[in-house]
Amino acid sequence: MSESTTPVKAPHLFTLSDYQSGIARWCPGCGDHGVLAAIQRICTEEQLPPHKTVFVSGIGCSSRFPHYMKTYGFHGLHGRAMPVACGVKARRPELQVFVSSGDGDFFSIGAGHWIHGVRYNMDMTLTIFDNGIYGLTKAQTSPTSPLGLKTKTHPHGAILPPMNPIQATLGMTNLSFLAQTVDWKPQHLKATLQAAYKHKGLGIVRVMQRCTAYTADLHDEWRRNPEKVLLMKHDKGVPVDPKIDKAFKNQVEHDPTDINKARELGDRTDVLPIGLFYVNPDAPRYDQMTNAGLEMSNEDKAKGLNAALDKFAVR
Amino acid sequence: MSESTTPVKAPHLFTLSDYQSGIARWCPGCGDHGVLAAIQRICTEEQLPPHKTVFVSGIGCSSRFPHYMKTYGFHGLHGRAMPVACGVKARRPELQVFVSSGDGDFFSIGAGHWIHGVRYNMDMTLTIFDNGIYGLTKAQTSPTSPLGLKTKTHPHGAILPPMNPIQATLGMTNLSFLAQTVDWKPQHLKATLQAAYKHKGLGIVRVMQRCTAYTADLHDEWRRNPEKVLLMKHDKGVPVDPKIDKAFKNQVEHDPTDINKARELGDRTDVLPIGLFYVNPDAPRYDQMTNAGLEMSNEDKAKGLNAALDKFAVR
Amino acid sequence: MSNQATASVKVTHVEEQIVEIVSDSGEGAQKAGTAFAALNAKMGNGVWTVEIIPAEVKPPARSTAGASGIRVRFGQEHMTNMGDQADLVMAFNEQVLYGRINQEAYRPGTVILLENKWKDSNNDKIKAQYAKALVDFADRGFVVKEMPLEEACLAHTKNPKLGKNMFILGMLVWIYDRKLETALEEIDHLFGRKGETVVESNQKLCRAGYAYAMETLDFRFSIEAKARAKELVVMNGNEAVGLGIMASGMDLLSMYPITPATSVSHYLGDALGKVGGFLHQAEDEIAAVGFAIGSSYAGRTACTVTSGPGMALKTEFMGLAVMSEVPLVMVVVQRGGPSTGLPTKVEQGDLLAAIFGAPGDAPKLVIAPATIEECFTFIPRARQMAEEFRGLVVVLTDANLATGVQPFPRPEVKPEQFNIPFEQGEWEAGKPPYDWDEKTGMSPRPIPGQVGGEYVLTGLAHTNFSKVAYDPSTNQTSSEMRSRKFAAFRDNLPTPKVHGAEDGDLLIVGWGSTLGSIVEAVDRARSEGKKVSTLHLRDLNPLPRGLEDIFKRFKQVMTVEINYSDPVELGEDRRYAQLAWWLRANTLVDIDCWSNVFGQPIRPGLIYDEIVRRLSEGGLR
Amino acid sequence: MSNQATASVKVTHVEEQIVEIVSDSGEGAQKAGTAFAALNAKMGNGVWTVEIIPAEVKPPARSTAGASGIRVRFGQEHMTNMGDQADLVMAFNEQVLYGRINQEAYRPGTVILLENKWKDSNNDKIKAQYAKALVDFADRGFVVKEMPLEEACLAHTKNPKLGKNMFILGMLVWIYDRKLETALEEIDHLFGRKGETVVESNQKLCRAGYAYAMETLDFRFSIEAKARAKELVVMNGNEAVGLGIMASGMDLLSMYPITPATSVSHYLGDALGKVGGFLHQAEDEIAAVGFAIGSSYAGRTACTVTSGPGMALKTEFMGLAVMSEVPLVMVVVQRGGPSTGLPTKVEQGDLLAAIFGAPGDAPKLVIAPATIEECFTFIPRARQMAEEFRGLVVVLTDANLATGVQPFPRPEVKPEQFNIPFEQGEWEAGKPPYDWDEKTGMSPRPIPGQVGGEYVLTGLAHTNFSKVAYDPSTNQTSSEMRSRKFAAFRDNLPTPKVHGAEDGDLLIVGWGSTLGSIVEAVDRARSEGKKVSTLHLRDLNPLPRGLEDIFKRFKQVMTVEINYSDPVELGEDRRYAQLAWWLRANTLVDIDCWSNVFGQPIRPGLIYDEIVRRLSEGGLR
Ligand SMILES: Cc1ncc(C[n+]2csc(CCOP(=O)(O)OP(=O)(O)O)c2C)c(N)n1
Ligand SMILES: Cc1ncc(C[n+]2csc(CCOP(=O)(O)OP(=O)(O)O)c2C)c(N)n1
Ligand code: SF4
Ligand code: SF4
Ligand SMILES: [Mg+2]
Ligand SMILES: [Mg+2]
Repeated sequence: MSESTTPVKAPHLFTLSDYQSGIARWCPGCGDHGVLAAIQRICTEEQLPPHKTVFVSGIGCSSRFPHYMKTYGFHGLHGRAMPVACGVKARRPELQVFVSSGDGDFFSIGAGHWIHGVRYNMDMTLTIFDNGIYGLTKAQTSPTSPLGLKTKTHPHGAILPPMNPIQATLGMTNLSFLAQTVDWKPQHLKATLQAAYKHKGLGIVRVMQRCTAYTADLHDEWRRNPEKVLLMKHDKGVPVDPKIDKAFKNQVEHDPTDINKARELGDRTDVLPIGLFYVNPDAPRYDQMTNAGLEMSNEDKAKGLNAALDKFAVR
Repeated sequence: MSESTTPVKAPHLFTLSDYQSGIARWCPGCGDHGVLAAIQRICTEEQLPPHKTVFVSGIGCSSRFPHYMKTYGFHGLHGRAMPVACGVKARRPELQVFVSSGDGDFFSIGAGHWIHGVRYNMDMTLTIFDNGIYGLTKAQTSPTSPLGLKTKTHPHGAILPPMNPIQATLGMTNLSFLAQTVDWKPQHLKATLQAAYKHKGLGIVRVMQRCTAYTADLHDEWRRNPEKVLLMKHDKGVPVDPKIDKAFKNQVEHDPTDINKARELGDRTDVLPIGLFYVNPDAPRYDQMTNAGLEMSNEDKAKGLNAALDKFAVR
Repeated sequence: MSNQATASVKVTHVEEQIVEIVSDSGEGAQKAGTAFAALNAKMGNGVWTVEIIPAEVKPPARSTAGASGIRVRFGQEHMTNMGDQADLVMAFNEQVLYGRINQEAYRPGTVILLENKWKDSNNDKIKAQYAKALVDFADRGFVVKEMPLEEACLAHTKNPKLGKNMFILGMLVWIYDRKLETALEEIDHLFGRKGETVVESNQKLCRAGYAYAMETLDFRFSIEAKARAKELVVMNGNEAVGLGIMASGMDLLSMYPITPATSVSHYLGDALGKVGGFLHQAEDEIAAVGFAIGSSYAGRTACTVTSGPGMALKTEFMGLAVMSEVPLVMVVVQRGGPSTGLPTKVEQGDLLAAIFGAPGDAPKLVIAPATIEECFTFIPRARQMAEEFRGLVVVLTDANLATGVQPFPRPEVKPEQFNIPFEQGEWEAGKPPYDWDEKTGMSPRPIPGQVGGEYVLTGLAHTNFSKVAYDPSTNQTSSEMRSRKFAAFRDNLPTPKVHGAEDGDLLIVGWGSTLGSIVEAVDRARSEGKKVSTLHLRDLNPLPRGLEDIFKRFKQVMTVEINYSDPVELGEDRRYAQLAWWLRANTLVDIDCWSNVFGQPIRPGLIYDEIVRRLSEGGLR
Repeated sequence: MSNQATASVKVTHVEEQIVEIVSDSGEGAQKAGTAFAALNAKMGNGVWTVEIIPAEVKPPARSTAGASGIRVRFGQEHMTNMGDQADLVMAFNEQVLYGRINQEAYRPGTVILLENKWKDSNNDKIKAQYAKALVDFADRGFVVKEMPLEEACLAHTKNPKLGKNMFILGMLVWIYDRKLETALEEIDHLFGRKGETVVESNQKLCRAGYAYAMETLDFRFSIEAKARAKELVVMNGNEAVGLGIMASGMDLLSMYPITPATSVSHYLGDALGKVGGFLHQAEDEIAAVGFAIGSSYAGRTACTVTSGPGMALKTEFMGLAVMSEVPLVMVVVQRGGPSTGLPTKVEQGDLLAAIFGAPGDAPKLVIAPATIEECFTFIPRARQMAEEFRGLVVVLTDANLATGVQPFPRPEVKPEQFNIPFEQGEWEAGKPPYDWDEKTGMSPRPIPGQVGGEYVLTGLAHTNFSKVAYDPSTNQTSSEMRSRKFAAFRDNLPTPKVHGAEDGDLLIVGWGSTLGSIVEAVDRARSEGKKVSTLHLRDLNPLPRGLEDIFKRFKQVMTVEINYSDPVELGEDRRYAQLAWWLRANTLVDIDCWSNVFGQPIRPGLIYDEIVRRLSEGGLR
């Protein structure tokens, strides 16, 4: 056949710069820079076509993320990244969708979409930038602000126990992938985000992120004392580069398909567990339901509409 | 002292009719009637002064609840019972607050306030009427509609796995009391609601409630086969009348302070566990924080304001 | 066809009739009425049907607030509204009639065929109620005929409670000399899905009712029917909106249930799949509109359907759609407000909230269908507007249109209408994502998947490259571009035609579902020589050009609306009805209004009375 | 006081000055400016301060969009706005000046004292930028004086980056011949909390700056100060709102953070406790307003503070507050819109959304303070209105008032103002919870805890007993009652006074933060004999009576607003500014508008220019 004679066009190779858009306007030292670098590297490795990739976010420092990607982007409303992202994916299954959201954006005003987004389990990658503070609006209490943290709305210290979003997510129905990592371990950060990307379903990654402007020392304990970070390891988990494995003094073997174990780990406050808490590749995916009928021809649609009208016809 | 000579006025005894307001306009056979009867009995037993009792709700059949109580009531907006109730309690600690909400009202549109309401843990009693359907709007899918349930919005059957609100709640930070019961076991229903009322903190009760109009046979399995209902029993749990204890063929001893056990029970779908899943009387209560300053005198307030103005004074 | 009437039967020729069937909820009145309406439409008569729905799912039996049923207005001509007082009522108990009496549904002379089993009730209270009502009805001038309806059914069914609706249908078929065969076909259509036994037993009851009426009644009516030129479809406004969505090519409806909008999704829950679409029931209204906007952004323009309280929740996203120029169709089926208000009742109270609802300058196109047919046709139009003008189109219908049933010519269907203007070719290099035409503000949009079109949509003030604006002038320019689209849209907006003379003493201006009633009232007044005309607006924002000129040709201009306005006595303090405000601001003409919030469609008779009052001595301001 | 100037110093007498300190963010410019402003206020001068805030937390250094700093306008008279172009600028780099130049902050002749370390930068790009800017500044007519500011600081501190702001302050003290002692006291006030060492090192730098200026500068200004009659307080509008809440007796602020409203809660997070109140940061705006309404219902009238996007989310609850007549004060600090818009910039774009935002007829009282002092006084007033008229009061301020700083007479504090009208006695037997006065629509409300007052508040249409309405007329009646409160409110609303003559060629109508600029421009034009006056509206819904009469006495009426309107060229298609729409609808007077959405306070000079244009030949329409 004539098609076979057409020379196969070499696939276009996307380079890092194909994903980079301008200079990120986050504060110097902000953890968001590291996540951006990791995601841009993942895009390059995975050769994601920029025109088929969409970054969706809410409002916050971290939600500026799409502006620094040279892909399609949707920098929407505070707390509403999930519904928009789900809508993008609903009828365009071929688009790769990433969501960026902050702890305020996601756990506070966006909390209703959190629990429902988990249940929808649409195939996309969700990064939650948790700096324990409202960054963009200049330091108000967030749901994950530790008890006693002095913020602008609680100058005498936050008064409610901080939310444990890992445990909350582990309780939600139809969870399919939940991991945690930190912005200051670039290898683990990238490996975790990449595993979430590769997961078919909603890959959720909570990144403990430094806000140098307002919560600079929030993560000091974990950063200074390697014992305080607990690396969760498993064949089915986030792959850890053997070269840096030793840097993690405190490790645990954790089968991420074991929800009870995951919940026990999720309750731990003595250490910060990082890696994959839970995965369920078989969780039903709503995107496979919402794309129903995409292949229907206009002729069949016309037939369908006529049949529908028949039911109302005065014969 | 002269006070001692004043005859002690016998406390006014409130009777059932002091809490009854008109005929409830729910469908005949609707499970809501039973909950109403239980709560009116509790009010009588506990001698709650009607003028110091406030029933707050959202919108839905079950949210009509306040209209049938001869107390103060607030029948507000769909999904927003929790914020309003918290506001009522915030500066009026002496008021007894009850919240009524449906599965759509609470788990769908109200989901954000669910997770935050649990965290606030204000001292009130929350009843969630779960009939697995949107009743008032005439049979659309709710988050707890079972897979395949034919509803008006999903005439071919609900397509997402039903939410497990018990497990979700067990994951939420600062949970202090979570129980489950059914509308067709009046003794257990009342005992559970009464335990929630007595609990100091947010007493959450999910009532599996029959909607005779739209999901009449949803609970048939549990109602017909006593083996399918698992009674959770414990000293610290919901007290079960020994007279009806035997009616529950399937029982388990469950210490409600054991969160891990609670979560294992919460995952069970082979049976319907009823009773107290979890209790933590020590969870911090936001109402004890929001009532700060109530006792301050006007003079002290004036002093406080003057001191505040001093800071801006051009001396 | 059994047309033989007994000798003593008096046959009256009428041009139209208003029939009601009223019952407790769950007695099947609506089914019977729907079948009767369809039957009339098939015979070539004009029909308007409207459901009588109580506020609760199952209100207490025999209660004023529990009236459930249907009104069918039918006649020789095209019917455009529910009319005034009923001519004939079939009632299953006397108490529900009070619900209708409160709404002034009957007049002296209205004939009521009333179930009489209550007179022998074991319950003394019921017995007394019934007796008292009979006296009262007589006082009110109603012509009551007591009939043992359930008893009569008992011969034909074990459960007359359930079957009597078809018995009633049969009676109506005889009374109005309709084709029994066609009625039986309708029953087949209605119950077909439930199997043959059900169909047959219902047909049997219908035949029995027909025979019973023939035996017992001494009156009958004849109504002419015009041969119908075109093939018709008959449906309510929400079904029409649903079919309009299907016909528009939009393949996603993202919604959250709310009365009276929900039935659009009830219909589409099944039907949308037939044209390859998907219905998303979101967790709340905010998520519903966000989901729709996401899909629109990704090139599949979507629709969301809601009512007032839902629109309130969508306000923030409405602003985003305008700011970021994402096409979106939002249908608002208006109900009584403010707040939860009157969820099942009609109001036209959301006009100004739709126009001004979002903070900042957020110009959106607002249109309002006035007939059931327009409920259908305005949706494809709205989609096209949303895409061409790259923004939000709000379509305002109301509970009156939502539940009103009317036949209209069957729309043509062409495969091309399902084309999705879904460009996936390369985006021109260097062309900005907002390549605003300076004059019209219009611009094509890049769609994810287009190479070279990559941009980041944002709700922040932005340049034509969608970059966050840091300098003062960008916001001014981009605001101007969004506003310019309005003037451009107006360019193609014809000035609406006045119904009646081009000048006169009084011009009534209406919008939305009141069209039929207003025209009927105006025509009646005009036939009596009154110099009244009417103008109906479908485009509310922007308004069409040329209105001021029209208004100036009339001595008085007055809107008729179903929303709140203060009584005239308040003088300077008076708050106007919503369209009146908007027209005053736009034209500076002293436009009066006549409106109410009874939650009822405004009847033609009341409008007529108001016209007479306005045009009488002293009525002129 | 060291008043000795060197022989060569030229001292100019001025009536007022506009000084800016501009830097990268984090260089302390705002601290220096605040201290300088306070110092002026103390000396009896009029002062207006406004912060220059970049959009990001830490924008890139030396960038146009990164300009951070402060403007201080001060002079002999009371200062009401930020004025036009600056007289003197202290700048830490030349690039940030471009951010200000884009906003037309400078004029030919503006003196710029510029840090000159950049000219020897190791970075060639910086060096070149600096050189190029110097040439450009000269072209623009700025008078640039390069100075080695950081170097000069080095002698007095190890970290001049952090200390130079106080050095600058010292220089300003010398330049304007202010009291050095008072400046040092201010530093004590500013840094006192941080300990003596910090205070002393800052005072040292201030002294050094003073000495340095004396040594190096050859110009100086003198400004008279009037003795002040009353004790003053000086603060920005958001602090004034915060203090207003404290003073109002409302003891709950329920909010969700949003720029530019958040700083109200920053202030109250600490301060509200001092008057026994509590600040609730909710999970979102909907919960924030719901919480406030719950508290209000329970007798503790609460306040919520937000900005446009937050108001959008609160729309549904706003409708409930109106419908159920719950007192509620909602402060909206307006920012640039629509959507996320310009979060840190000023706009008056939420007026119509506030008036019409909620579906159905939801009349709410809308007021707008025009000065910092009114930001304070309007809150107790709003509370009183909310309780008396039992409903929602929206207070519209904006980003200009929020960050503008101005002294005003210290308010008096009385213990009685904290009385909570919190009735816990028995409710009169049989009295309905909505005991509407037929004429005024007003009614007292039962509060949980009152024996006999038990009722169930509902957002459904309801009777005076708060029972769900099933009959048509209840909704009409209750809507009427809610509307009547408006007319009753108007009874006590004085017609506002015209500033200037009572008639003339042009009347400018304004609202909110533009008062100072408008009055200044009008006074200037009037002093030149122009027949222009101005009317400032504080009550926006309802409007006061008598406006039409006022408007008719002027040949032209025009609003000046900071929101979007189409240019005049659009003719018939033109969309008006928000107050203009509203006044047109209310008065039918052909009211023009002049507005923009540059995100900047409108400067008096531009208004003056527009007055001149309007009154020149051809300018009259
Ligand atoms: C409806 C609405 N409410 C509030 C805001 C103001 N706002 C912007 S970002 C933000 C919180 C940011 O915190 P987080 O989500 O943790 O993101 P971060 O800046 O820390 O990355 C808030 C409250 C808004 N833009 N819109
Ligand atoms: C903002 C808003 N959205 C939607 C509705 C319509 N609505 C009323 S009740 C309801 C759901 C009721 O279901 P549920 O909460 O389960 O209560 P039930 O009637 O089953 O007791 C909905 C969607 C509304 N009143 N307000
Ligand atoms: S404020 Fe914090 S989160 Fe935001 S950019 Fe700066 S460091 Fe990052
Ligand atoms: S519809 Fe269902 S939930 Fe509602 S009143 Fe009837 S039975 Fe109860
Ligand atoms: Mg954060
Ligand atoms: Mg339900």
